Amino acid sequence: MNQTRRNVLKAGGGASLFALLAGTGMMLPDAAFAADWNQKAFEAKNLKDAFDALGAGSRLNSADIVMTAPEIAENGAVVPIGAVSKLPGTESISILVANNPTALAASFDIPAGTEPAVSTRIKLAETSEVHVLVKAQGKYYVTKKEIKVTIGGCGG
Amino acid sequence: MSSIKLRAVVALSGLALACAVNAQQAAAPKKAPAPAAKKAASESKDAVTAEFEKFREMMEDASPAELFEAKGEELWKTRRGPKNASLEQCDLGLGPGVLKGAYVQMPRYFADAGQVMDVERRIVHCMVTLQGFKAEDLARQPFSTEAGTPDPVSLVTYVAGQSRGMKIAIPQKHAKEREAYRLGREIFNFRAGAWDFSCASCHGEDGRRIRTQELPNLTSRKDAIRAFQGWPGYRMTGGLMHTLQWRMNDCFRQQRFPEPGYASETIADLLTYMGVNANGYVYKGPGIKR
Amino acid sequence: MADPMRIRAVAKDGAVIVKILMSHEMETGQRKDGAGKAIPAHFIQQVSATWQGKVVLSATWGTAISKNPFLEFSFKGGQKGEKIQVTWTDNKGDKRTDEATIN
Amino acid sequence: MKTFQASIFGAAALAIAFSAQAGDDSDQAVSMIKRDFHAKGIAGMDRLNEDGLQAMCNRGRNKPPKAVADRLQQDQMQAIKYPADGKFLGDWKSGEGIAQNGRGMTWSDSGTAANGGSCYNCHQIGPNETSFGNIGNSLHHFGKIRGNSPEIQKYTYGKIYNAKAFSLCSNMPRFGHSGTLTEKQIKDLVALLLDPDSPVNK
Repeated sequence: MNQTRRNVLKAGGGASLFALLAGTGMMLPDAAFAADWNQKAFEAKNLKDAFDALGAGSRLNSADIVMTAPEIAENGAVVPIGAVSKLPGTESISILVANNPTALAASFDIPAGTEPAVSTRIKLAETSEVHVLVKAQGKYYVTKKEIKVTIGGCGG
Repeated sequence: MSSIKLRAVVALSGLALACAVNAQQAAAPKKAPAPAAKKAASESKDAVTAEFEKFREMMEDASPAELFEAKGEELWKTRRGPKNASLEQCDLGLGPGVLKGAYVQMPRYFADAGQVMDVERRIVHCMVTLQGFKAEDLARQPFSTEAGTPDPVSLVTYVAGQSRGMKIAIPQKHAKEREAYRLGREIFNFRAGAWDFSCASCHGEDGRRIRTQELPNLTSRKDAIRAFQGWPGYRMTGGLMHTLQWRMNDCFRQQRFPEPGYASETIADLLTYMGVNANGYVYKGPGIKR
Repeated sequence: MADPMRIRAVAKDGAVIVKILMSHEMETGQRKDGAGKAIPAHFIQQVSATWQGKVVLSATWGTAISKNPFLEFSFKGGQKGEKIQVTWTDNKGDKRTDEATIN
Repeated sequence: MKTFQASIFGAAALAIAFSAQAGDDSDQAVSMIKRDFHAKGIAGMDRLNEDGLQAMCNRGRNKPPKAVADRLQQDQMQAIKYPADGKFLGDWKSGEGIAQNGRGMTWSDSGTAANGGSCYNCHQIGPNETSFGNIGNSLHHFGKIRGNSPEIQKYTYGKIYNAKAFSLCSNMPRFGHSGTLTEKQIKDLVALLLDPDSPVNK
């Protein structure tokens, strides 16, 4: 990583670089680019409520969404999930976990020019179906996969 | 509970003689026939393990350990401690400030300390001598917890990252280094405690697992690298960065032993034994652990 | 202040692959401490990446993203030497912005 | 260990090296351990004092001379405390819980909760637990294969109580002898392995 830049950050703090960039017009202010945090969706305790809160009350199963995830996760605390949409006009990709205390893990807005593909790492409280929801051309599509979570060795 | 009775129920007469006789007998190893049942149980280096490894590799491509390497680099270069000094004059065996390849050549003997030191023991030594920190303070909470990552952990991770892709070449030139290897082997095989465990109880045979956790046979040339590879490691459980000092400590905990001293000679010797067995393998840098 | 992110941005075949590691607890709010007291939730809620003043990804996250989060995506058009900025904001209002040069 | 060394150095060279050095190194290592370790929680320094059996297995690299081994093994056998009521079969359901539980006897355990047997750490046992170790042999169908005659019950109880009475330098802890498991807990484990109703024998 660039050392000079890090020194700038150390001296000024993260927010000041942000302010600097925003001031020079290189960046738009917060509200203009950060998607709103959908409280209702993120606090939904189950899959159905989460889908509803996302406006995806009705959705179609789609083979054009590819989820890359382990069949069995080595550790539920860090489960790699990749999601790729081949649906034309993909606007957003969301990841939901049926058996987590709150179902919605993440939503990604995909602007034009960005590949409809994201990877991240999520927590699974237990063995669960994981769903990838895609909004494309105003419609919702979904695919799902069960991921098993194993017990750790040695009792911790 | 604190005084669990482990007293021998055995008659001890004749033991001394038996031990003397035994020292020679032990020297002529006979291969015990492998029990059929054990063979059956070890048949599966299975799909589960293959799956784990596939996704582990994916994660190593962008490992959270990198965050700690960056932190360690900053700590290394910053003036800190009562003496307001950086660690840039710390000699890890290849000269003051030389980091490239230092990690894969430790533990080694340091004449200035008169001791064999593993990387963490040496970094603690430098923090004490160069920066003026107190060893007792550093030993008080030496392992990562949710409350934070101790500085030596990030420093070890940084130093380890500077040997990424290099061959392990732990020296055995100095008599003290050879002694450390021999004593380390004894420590590895020392059975005691409530459950009669030694390191070798779990790490002395091929193809063993605890639950689904594979156990490297650290006495074999083939597996020896696994004591070294992936450490220091980002442990997915709890999301904490851990060094080999922690790994040794927690193994002894599970061995049902009392606690080994942090950065002690016992641990340095144990790491010498395991490290030298892994000489010649290529070290891939800080890793990810379950 | 939160520790810096690690951002790798590599131009390849007309697209830029971006890999980001962030230093954050991502505390769920579901856990209890040793004394049985609930540990309050503390997690990143919003992430956005910009290139040439254009948003190339924006995300909202819940508590199920792993500790020390990882994010990978790719966008078209970026060139070697150009910069991208990444910003996260968490539920306590903490914020961090880092910048990386496309390789 | 031995296989490895033998393949590298050859047994003869090893014999000389070992007889000359092993004793001294061993003593030096043990003193160092006793100097460098400290008591923590319920794990006291007394745990580093080898008992006779541990000393024999340590010095003999787990293969002590037969004559001594036989006598030590006999002593271990005689020290097994069998249940006074003569009953060996407890509750297999409780036994499953004990087999699953890997806690107990470490410095991070309080010592107030019942210890577990850690059985699944090393053994395959019930058919519903796929996360099992293989340091020990599979115990699936243990009773189905052996039946549950009084002799088998007594053998099973004794083996859990003190595995070293059957194989001197076995890797298996002496669960009764070390005070890890109570008589009732061992009976429950015997039931897990031998009760015809236990899933182990289905």
